[in-house]
Amino acid sequence: ACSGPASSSSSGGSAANGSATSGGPINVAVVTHGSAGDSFWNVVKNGATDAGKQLGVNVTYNSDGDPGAQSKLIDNAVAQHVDGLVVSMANPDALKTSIQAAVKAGIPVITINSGQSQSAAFGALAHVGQDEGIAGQQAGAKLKSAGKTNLLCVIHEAGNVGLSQRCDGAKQGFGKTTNLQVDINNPTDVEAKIKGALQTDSSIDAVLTLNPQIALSAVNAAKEANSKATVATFDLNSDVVSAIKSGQIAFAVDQQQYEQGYLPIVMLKLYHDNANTVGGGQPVLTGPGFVDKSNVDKVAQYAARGTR
Amino acid sequence: MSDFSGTLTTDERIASPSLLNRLAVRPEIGALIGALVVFVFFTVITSQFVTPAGISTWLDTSATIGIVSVAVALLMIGGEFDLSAGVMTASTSLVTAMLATKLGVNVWLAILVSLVFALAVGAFNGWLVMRTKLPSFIVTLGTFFALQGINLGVTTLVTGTVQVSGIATAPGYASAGYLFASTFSLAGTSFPISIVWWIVVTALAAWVLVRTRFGNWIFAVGGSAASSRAVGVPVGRSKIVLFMTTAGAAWLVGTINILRFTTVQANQGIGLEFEYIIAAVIGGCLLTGGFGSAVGAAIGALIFGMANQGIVYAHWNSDWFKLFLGIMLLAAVLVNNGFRARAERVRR
Amino acid sequence: MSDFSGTLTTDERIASPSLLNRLAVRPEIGALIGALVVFVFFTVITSQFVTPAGISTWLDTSATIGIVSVAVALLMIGGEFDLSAGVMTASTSLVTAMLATKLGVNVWLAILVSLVFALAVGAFNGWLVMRTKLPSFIVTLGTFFALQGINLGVTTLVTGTVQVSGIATAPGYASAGYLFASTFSLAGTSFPISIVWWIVVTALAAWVLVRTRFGNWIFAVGGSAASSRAVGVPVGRSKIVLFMTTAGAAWLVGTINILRFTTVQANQGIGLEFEYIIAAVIGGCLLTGGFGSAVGAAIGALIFGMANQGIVYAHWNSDWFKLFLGIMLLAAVLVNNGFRARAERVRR
Amino acid sequence: MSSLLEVRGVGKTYGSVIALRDVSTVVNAGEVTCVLGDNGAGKSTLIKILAGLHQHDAGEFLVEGEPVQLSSPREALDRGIATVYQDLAVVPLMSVWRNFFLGSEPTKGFGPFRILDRRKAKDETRWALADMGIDLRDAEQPVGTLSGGERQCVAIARAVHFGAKVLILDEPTAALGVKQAGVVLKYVAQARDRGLGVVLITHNPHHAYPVGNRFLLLKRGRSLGCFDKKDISLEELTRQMAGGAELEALQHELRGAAS
Amino acid sequence: MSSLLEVRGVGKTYGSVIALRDVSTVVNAGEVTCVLGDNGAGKSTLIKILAGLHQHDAGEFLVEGEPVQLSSPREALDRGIATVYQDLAVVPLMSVWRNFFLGSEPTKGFGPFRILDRRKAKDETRWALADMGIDLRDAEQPVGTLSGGERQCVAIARAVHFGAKVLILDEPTAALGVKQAGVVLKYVAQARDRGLGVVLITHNPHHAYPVGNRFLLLKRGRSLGCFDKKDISLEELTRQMAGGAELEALQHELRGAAS
Ligand SMILES: Nc1ncnc2c1ncn2[C@@H]1O[C@H](COP(=O)(O)OP(=O)(O)OP(=O)(O)O)[C@@H](O)[C@H]1O
Ligand SMILES: Nc1ncnc2c1ncn2[C@@H]1O[C@H](COP(=O)(O)OP(=O)(O)OP(=O)(O)O)[C@@H](O)[C@H]1O
Ligand SMILES: [Mg+2]
Ligand SMILES: [Mg+2]
Repeated sequence: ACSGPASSSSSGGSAANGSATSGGPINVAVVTHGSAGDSFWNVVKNGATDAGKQLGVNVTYNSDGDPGAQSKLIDNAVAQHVDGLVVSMANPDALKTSIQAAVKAGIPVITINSGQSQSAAFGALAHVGQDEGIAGQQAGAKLKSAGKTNLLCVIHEAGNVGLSQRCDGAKQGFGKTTNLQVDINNPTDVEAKIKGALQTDSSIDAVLTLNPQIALSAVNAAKEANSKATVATFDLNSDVVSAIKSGQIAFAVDQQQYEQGYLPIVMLKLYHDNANTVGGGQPVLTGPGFVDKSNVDKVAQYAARGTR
Repeated sequence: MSDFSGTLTTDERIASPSLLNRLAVRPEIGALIGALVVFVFFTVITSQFVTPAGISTWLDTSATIGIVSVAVALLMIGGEFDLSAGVMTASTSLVTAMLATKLGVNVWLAILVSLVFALAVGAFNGWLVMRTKLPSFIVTLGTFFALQGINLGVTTLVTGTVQVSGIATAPGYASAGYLFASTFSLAGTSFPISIVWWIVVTALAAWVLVRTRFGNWIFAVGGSAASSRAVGVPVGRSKIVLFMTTAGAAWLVGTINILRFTTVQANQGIGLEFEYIIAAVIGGCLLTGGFGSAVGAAIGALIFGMANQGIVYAHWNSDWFKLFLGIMLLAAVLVNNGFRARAERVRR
Repeated sequence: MSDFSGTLTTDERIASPSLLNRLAVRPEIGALIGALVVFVFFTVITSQFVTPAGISTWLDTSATIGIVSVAVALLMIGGEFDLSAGVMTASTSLVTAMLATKLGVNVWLAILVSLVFALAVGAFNGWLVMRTKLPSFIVTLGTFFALQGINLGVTTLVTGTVQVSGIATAPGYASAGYLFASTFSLAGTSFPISIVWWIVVTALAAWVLVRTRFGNWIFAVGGSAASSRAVGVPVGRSKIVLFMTTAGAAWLVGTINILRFTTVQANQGIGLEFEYIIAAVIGGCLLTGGFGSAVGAAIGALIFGMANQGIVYAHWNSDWFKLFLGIMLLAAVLVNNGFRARAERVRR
Repeated sequence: MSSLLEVRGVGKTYGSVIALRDVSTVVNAGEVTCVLGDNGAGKSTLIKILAGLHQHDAGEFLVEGEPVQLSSPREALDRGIATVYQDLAVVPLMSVWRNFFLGSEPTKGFGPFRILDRRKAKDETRWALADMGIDLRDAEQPVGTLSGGERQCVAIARAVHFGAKVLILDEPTAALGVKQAGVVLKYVAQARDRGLGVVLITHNPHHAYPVGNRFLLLKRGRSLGCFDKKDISLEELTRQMAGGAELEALQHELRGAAS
Repeated sequence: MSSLLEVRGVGKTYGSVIALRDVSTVVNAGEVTCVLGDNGAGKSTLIKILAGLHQHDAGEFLVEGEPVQLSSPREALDRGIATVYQDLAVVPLMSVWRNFFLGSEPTKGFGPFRILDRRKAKDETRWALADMGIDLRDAEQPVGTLSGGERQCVAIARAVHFGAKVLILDEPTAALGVKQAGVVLKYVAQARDRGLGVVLITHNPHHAYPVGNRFLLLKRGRSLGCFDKKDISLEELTRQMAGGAELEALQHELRGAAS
């Protein structure tokens, strides 16, 4: 019902009068499909909580990789009558009922990361993010343009939708791609498996990892397998930053997911205080972003504090 | 024994047990008190916990854990263990979803086929345990891994992705959804039907356990398989039926999930096996078999659901969630154990 | 007994056991044959498996599993169980890394502190198990969750991220790295030093188990705690030491990991506990305690490592990995069980 | 009429251990066959074969004249052979009445709604035990809280209660005091007089002789012979079992030393 | 000189069950104190107190004149009290020699390199058992593969071997045949003659009388008295335990029926 994009310009300046309702700070619940301890989602969380601190918004972050459990967390937020809801939709079908219930209860919803195509249909105010598939596609295309012909895409958590979307995207953007499952819980296993894969197929000349820690293992593995494969990765940490500086890692895909956490809080705050909306019905894209030798120095310090 | 004098009800060797002691004899009493404590705690520190909408969320969470944990409790009383129950919830969802969306099979038929699949795996677990006399921990750990591999392998093979969705448009979805995934209204709030299933399963299990001959056999095969076999209890058959019951309960939850959320992910369900076991243990089941209660396991699941959602209501940082869970588990088991020790002293 | 006639070596009631039967008495024989089968299989179907580089990768994988699984085997022979060992490898890495990178502590000191931490948790596990007489499955399940929560909570609290990296520049890294994370060359290929640690730990454990008084106590407390207590074996102390040993082995792996990979993720280690238990069981340990072998557990880890890497070398779709794992576990345990049954018949 | 049970030259090996070799005996209705022998003589092995818990590898086993190979205790029970085992008599965590009726639970109601008749079960348990002189504090009490002797009595009372045609008792008196043992022997005699065939395993000839009709002597897995009561005296039985002179010497020795 | 062990009015309750009440007796060096009683009389409870496995709640327990409250079997062993329990004698999965030396393993070498002296342990085990007339097939054989009686013998041989000052035996003869029982009693007598104090639990007066110096009679947790050998005859002992006339009637009944 209240999903229509309001006719408003996104003037980021002073909130004039608006319908500044009740006095106290507003409560926003962020519910994502990241698994506990996932490095990508931790940056999203940091973005949301930082925004909350700066804007005086109470942000609570919860996540569950199981779509059913995630929808129950949304129900929970609805039962709490939060003033705003931020949801990542890796499994839009599973969340449909819960999100629609939230919308029906008058809670403004903003979707982030994935689920861009269903966002408006479910009644969300806006969508912030970049589809995992598109991110993968761009990474693949970038490797292809570097003249690579055979890609190994390393999935570190079996059955994770986001990760598999990234590799699927990479395949679309790149061409000949093999997926390799490794277990992020066991670093030795990660390195040994990548090494084994490189040893068996010496034509592999590019490795795409989806987590900074895996990227470093891939670098070591390539070295020990005497493979010339180029390593690229999703996301950053301080070790990846130095590896980019030294040229061991070609680039890191940076979805700027900090914004996927930060912007929705800003948008909900504006909507709450001033009935502003952003994007005019179009998704707000946080990517593409690539960190390579050219810009690595700039982002290095931010990666270390968990915001890139 | 020998020349006991006195009537049937008095024996000078028994000091009179107090009322408290008499209450403490039931296996579920520890869980009940634990549930009360958790309930009161979250009621006091949060404002939404006892609103109808709040109650609905934690009953919802409890229900899907509870349905399987009650079956797991029967299995544990029967002296066995099932680590594959969690993954089984995903496997059955996947079978149903793939049949309905990829082959266009009627949802009812798909549900039926996935039930047959679940029962077959359960029977295989039981058969292997009985046949090889290996501990069920090991055998079902094997099934746990095998099912995980099958879930992921088959899903990517068939769909090219790691999830199956789109069952909502399959024939028969409406009627099946009504039975397994609808909601009912109470006090102006909608409650999922899974809560009803949970209550039905618990009542049925409690009845079977305490009132029927098969229930007697469950206690017996768990307490001492050799003694039971010696008096003619069909030990193998009973245990296989228990494994099948557990798989069947996992199927029920899988069916509820797929019909309600209309999509399923290949890595779902991993780790739930521990939650079922925890609920059963909190509910008073002995890990070594022969002792426990179905109602206790249901209460264990209730504690689990309340804590799970209560932490969210209390706005605690979710990073620490597992720590709370661990402490809660230890605390619940310790309280429970205290009660059991007391109960065992009184019992005689 | 009674009036046995004949010499000490002959008894007319014993049919003469065959050579095969005589060999089959050792608990690790099943694992050894399994290892041979897996080895030959992958040697035949892949080309890289027996190259020095190939051997190095699967020994590498085996080593980090093997170090802990050997300790877990001692614990299992002692009749207990540790589900927290996997997560403990991450906890110790995190403690070391945070101390060295955030507080600037010398790496050697950081390693020492994390050892103390590990031993304390191990002692707590053991103490709680002995104190409450609860099954160690439940107690260590509690620790398993609690450590997960602490790992994640503390890491995000201290670093704002879910990884700790940068230990490579901390003082003392070079010398500590030399001991725990260097490589050595053999046949022109570099092998990680963890393989040496694995062999040392296995040899030490095997020696303690078979040759020392404490080893005798391990068998005894696992075989029958009550009988052992009755003859004066310090049951509680022995079991606590075993829990501490397991935690200590996890610490060793955690230290090797953090020094080698220089970065650690907060949710690392989850699920490894099963791999340790699997390796120990494949190696001939009884889940119920009182029987098993340290060398067997090391061979179990070897099978694990070979299968893990063999699948990669064989170009099998890694989606199905868990299925292979499940089938391999069941097959290994079945073979093993067959041998044990045979061994038990011969043994008398 | 053929015997209730008959074994002809049965043998059994466990792996490489020959536990039983070429043993023959019969069990008739209304008679007690006693199996006597030292530790490890194979007594338990023999009755486990009779009870369907193990299968014999050699010889013949006839039930009412028909050669059988019992594959499970259930099958033995269905053929009317009830057994009280030396080591696996009861389920400790279960209540006395549940143990008593285990495997033969009384039910009421129909079809899928058949439920245990708890009242009946408890009452019958109580009376059956009272009949044996055991006065229960509470039929809901777990068997595990009874003393070893008390447990044995529950198991025996159960076997007697569900009497069947053949009653097999593996050392029922070993853990019992004089008086309790007397009670058990009285029950054995009662069962016999009701026309049951009884197999009584013991190594106490003083317990066996008063009630037995036939005595099978085992030694190290072999039969020393199967004697009718009229062919053997208590003294001879004791001698045969103990190695005669040896024992007397021992007794003298002990007496001498103790006084 | 004070007695090796003395209990004065000890009592013990398990929860609401009074298992033992007001029991007194002494154990002197070179004497055998027999504890007799029916099932559930509290015999095992009494010796579990003496052995440090349970603590008494009432009365006094003196070891060599000094009042103690033993907190563990280790403490009892350290004070020279060795016990063979009725139900928890051995670890079935362990080999005979490992069981035999469990808790008192012989070692060689120094400091951290102390290792088990396996050769010595195996040899000693073999000779100690041979001394008792048990000829082992193999000292490496797991105890679990021995018959019940054989296991009991291993446990007894162990206790005798590590003799200490007081030897407590809980129904050592219950599971044994006539001859084996004789062997055990001979060992009891030997231990006594070597100056040990022995506590022998049994419900067979025929086993107790030849070796005993003192007889403590228990019934339902209470003491019926503690008699010196000179104050009581075998017949009187049997009567006291069994309820006298009752038993004789029973025996007649059985005889009459059996013939
Ligand atoms: N399951 C088994 N596996 C291997 N050997 C066995 C097994 N059961 C019994 N034996 C062996 O077979 C022989 C006969 O044992 P059995 O238990 O029949 O003797 P028994 O006459 O009942 O002795 P007891 O009077 O001590 O109970 C013994 O030497 C015993 O060690
Ligand atoms: N751990 C326990 N908890 C509760 N009651 C017990 C426990 N142990 C023994 N009892 C009870 O105490 C009483 C005395 O038991 P005890 O084992 O001492 O008898 P006993 O004389 O050794 O009998 P038996 O000849 O059958 O071995 C019995 O009624 C028994 O049921
Ligand atoms: Mg026997
Ligand atoms: Mg006793």
